[in-house]
Amino acid sequence: MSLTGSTSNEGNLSKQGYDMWLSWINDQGGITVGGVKHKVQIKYEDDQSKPDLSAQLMQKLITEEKAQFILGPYGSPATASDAVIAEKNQIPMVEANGAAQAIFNKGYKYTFGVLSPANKYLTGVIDMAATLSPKPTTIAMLSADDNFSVEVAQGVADYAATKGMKVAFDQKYPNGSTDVSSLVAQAKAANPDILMNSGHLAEAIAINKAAKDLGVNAKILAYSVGPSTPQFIKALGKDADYVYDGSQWTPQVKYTPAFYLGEADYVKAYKTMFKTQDDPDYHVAESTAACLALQKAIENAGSLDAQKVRDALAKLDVTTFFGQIKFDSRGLNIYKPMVVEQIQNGQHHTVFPQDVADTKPQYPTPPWAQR
Amino acid sequence: MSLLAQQLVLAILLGGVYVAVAIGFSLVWGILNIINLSHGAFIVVGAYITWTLFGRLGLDPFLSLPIDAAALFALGYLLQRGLINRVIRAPVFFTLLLTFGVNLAIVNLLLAVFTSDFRSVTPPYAGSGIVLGPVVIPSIRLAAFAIALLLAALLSLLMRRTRIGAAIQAVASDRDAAQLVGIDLRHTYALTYGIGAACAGVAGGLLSTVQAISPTAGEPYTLQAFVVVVLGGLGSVTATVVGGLLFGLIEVFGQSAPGLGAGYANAIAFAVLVIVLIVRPQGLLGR
Amino acid sequence: MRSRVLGVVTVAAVALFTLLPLTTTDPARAMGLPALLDRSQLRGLTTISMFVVLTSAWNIIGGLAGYPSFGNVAFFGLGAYATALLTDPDHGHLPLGVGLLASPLVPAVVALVVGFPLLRLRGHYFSIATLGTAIAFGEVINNMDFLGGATGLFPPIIRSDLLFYYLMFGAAALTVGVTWWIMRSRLGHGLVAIRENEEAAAVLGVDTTRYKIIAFVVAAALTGLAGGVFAGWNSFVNRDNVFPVDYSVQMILMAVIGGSGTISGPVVGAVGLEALIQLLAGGSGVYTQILLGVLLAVTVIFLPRGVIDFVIGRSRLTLAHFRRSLRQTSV
Amino acid sequence: MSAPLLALSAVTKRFGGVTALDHVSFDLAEGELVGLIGPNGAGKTTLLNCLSRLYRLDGGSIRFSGMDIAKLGRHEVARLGVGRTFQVVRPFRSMTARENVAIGALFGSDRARLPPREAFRVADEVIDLVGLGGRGHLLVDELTVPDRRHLEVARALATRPRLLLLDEVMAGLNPSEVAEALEVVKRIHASGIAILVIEHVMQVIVGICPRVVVLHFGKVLLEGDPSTVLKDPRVVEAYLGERYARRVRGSRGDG
Repeated sequence: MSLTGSTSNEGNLSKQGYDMWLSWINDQGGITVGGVKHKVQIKYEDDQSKPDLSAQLMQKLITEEKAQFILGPYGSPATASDAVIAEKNQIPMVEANGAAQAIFNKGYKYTFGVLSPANKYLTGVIDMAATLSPKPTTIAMLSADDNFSVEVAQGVADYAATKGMKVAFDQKYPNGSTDVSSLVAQAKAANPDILMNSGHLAEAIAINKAAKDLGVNAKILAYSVGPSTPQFIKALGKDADYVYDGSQWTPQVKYTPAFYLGEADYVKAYKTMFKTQDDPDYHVAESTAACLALQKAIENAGSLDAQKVRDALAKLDVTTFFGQIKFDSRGLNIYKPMVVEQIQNGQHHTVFPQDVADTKPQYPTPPWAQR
Repeated sequence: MSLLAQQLVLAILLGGVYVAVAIGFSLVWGILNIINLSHGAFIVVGAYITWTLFGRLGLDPFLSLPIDAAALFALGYLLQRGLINRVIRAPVFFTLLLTFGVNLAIVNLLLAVFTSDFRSVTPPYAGSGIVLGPVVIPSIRLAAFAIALLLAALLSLLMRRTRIGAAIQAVASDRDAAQLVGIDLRHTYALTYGIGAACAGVAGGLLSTVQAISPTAGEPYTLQAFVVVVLGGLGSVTATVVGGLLFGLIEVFGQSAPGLGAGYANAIAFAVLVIVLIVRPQGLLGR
Repeated sequence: MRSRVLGVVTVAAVALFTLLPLTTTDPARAMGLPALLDRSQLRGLTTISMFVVLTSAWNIIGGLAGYPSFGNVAFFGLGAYATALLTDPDHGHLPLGVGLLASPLVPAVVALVVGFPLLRLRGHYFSIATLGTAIAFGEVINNMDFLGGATGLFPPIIRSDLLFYYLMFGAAALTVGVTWWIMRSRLGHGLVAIRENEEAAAVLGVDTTRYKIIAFVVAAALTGLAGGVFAGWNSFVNRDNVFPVDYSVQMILMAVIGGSGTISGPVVGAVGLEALIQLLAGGSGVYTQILLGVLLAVTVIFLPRGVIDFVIGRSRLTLAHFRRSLRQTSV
Repeated sequence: MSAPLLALSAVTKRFGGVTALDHVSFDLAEGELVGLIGPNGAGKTTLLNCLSRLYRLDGGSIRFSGMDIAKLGRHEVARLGVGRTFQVVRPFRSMTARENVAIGALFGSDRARLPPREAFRVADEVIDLVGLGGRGHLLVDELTVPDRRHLEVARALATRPRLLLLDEVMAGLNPSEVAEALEVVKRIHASGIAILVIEHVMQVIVGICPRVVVLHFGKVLLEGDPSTVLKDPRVVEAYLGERYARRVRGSRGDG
């Protein structure tokens, strides 16, 4: 888990998600296997956001700490490295933080992702846009050049045409770019209805600033990763309003969980446990969901045997507060929809799909000058 | 056409940021022959000071620039006096390594204190701009640009018109002779490094208003500074200004080069760097 | 006398690291040996061997020839990509052995081509130009769709940890052996002469251009070999894990802390530092990094010729030594 | 008479607007010992750097044993048999004196290029020849200043050159050290190696060089036997002019 280093922020959020489940399950006395309750221990190692170190530590956890099951690390590169370790040791890994789909196209048998895959991240925004009027038709897509972000952008490009929209501008920029203003200027010249970014928090902030500086008055501003975090709002203040993002989960969604907490209780438990005013963001929730999937599979298997639990995971189909968890033959959860969030008056709101939304999208985004 | 004009404006404004980023680096390199790998970390420290003052006291980011400068000057002075002076006569490779170690320590201390969260300073007037037909000149970037040039002018004046500047120049041209006429070498070195760090602090304050910062954000700045200095040439403030503006143009227009695209931004920048190094190692305006 | 001791130590070390892995849990059971190592320790040893390759190979161009390349990670990445491209089922789908053959070749050819312009630069300029070249290579490869683009390549999983340990250890032994051979040959003396004074070397008849290129190419080939083995071992190759600038820096740190320009210095530095990093890993990364920074500063200031100087007794670990060393470099 | 070993014809070198060497022409025969003198800034070291191909010519040509040096790489000049010393010594500091000299024998002219073991044997011989006997194991930093000069000569000698270029190897030495150094030069010459000796102080080489070339402001002022040359008013003026200038500078207090 990346507890320090470049993705330590997300890594720590994911750890919170794991810890949420851990304290809950042990309060229940543990996982029930064949009528016997087993207390659960989670061992963490800090991979410093480095994929190679992650694999090294994963092997250490398996051999020295006798880890029986693996919860995934943060980030697609680390997840890919760890998937290999899981495969070599034939230990099931349930991961919640590496959405790049490529990992699942390699015929690995022991890796399961509870996430909706990367190519779905922003397609929800397109679905939503198609229902709005006036209907937006042109998209400008900016994307960082890491594997996850590229898949997100590819997903949009593939999907937009089916909804009668056109990607008018499509550019990659190097991961970690410090200045994106000229790209935003180019995007502006394409005069898009929708400005999308597939990147990370820093770039989302920089692009939003540049969009305001340059007066890019797209009807929809949507960024893959970033707006769902409290930091995005803190860093941008009122300028964060109206921004959309694709999210794995929001505190407002309403599913009917088969077990564990409902959304409202989950949010409350989170705030109590970590003594915070912030809502849990989706990194927290997805990580808890990974634990739930593993728990259910172990219970279904009625065994702690790695092989049996793997088979139970492959057959799993359960609804949690996080949504449906069911894996296809590749180990990918393609059954759960992504939700679309919008920031309204400094608050996150779920605006799509309608059945889980708590409010309507504020559309179109007013021009910067009129805010 | 309007896109071209808009790109040009952005390129020049971006160039101003690069001038700010590179100017202290250039000074330290030119005078002390140190490639200061902790320069980027200094910039980030400056950015965090501005961010803290803005967040806690509501101080306008541009008003906190002198505080950035003063704090970073003190840090730089002490580092040079206490640490770097001890290896200043060793092969250049060693000062490179030492400053890398300093960088590692600073970045991780920042991580421990501020966590890796991205921060950004967004004053109320952010996003306003001067509109000239289809072209927008963002006012914050324009202000940052003006301050970068002001910083360059001040540094230039300092070097040419003051006793401190004269001492620094003397040390750079002949260490032994400077010592003979009574210049305190250690003090002068530390002053130089401190001034370089102070410039980095100001750059950091400016950057916090246009970009998102985090403790690990410093490395690209060090590299940018290096490229700018190589482009412009070592040894004068003017050369750094020219290098910075030129690099802004290369970044912006290299990205729109047909068949390449922004994904190759770093590759383009470094290709230019290597070509300049090989064709004209002293830089465009270097001696 | 000293050379005999060194010889014994070397043979003993090679024997130990050849035989010890046989006692890893699984093979030990198969062969009826006591299980002294577990898989994660074996993995640790493999990583250490990898850094011995990287550090010793860097030492050939950086330590012997005095051209501190900050871009050697490019060769690691190119080697890894060469092997991965040939073995990935969606691409070459060839056996690992074939893939490994390409891993030193591709970087060597690239080093030959980029070496001519780069090695005309000196000092800082060379360092940064090589760094830039490495970043540029990573970025270009990341944009090449036939190389898997940003997704990367996935060589098939081969489950034997022991195989990859021996491959990596073999690469390490080869690198150290090559260094040993270079240092006793005309090439090695020429390289050191170039490091100490390039013009003086030239007027004594050293073909400086050719020698520098040879050193660069040899370092690239060996580094690439490690990359190739890594690709097969890790079964996943993309820009983020085979072009990390961290590796470039790490090999330099290891070489300098151990003592660059010697045979044993880089080995000692790589083994010591990587072992330390692994011991501290899992603790908080922040403090590990701070410790590394401090360690580096202390080495540079007090032990500019590296730890090995003291290990083999060329200098004595005394206060007087520190003072002298300080006096020589400070103002 | 056979073709000269070294033939300079209209050698010209400019730095920016300054012409450091202006149509310099002279020859040097196999085994000959020639002195090259001239006041400071006359272009002596520049000429040497052109001869060892550290500089490229801006005009004219240098032929060594029939080969045009301009077409060769720096190391190829050395391999043809041109050895040189540097005025400011450039030892390999991490090496011992013996190792320094061995580099010369490992590389050097085609007659050298020995395998390592033999190179070290030759190094020992040469070290004795230049009077460094017994100090071969010392690091360069542990040698005295005159010894470092000797080391510079030994290293060049170990390349087994046909022509040795000595750049002010006696500057800064005291009279007895100069005498010693002169002995070494004579010994080297006696072994059949052609030598071009550069000296600023001409008295030093008058005794050993049958022929001297005087360089002034980048031009050959004149050449001939030392006794004639020394009396020539132009030479006297060249040197006097310098001394006069130096006296003026001295009185301003920044000498």
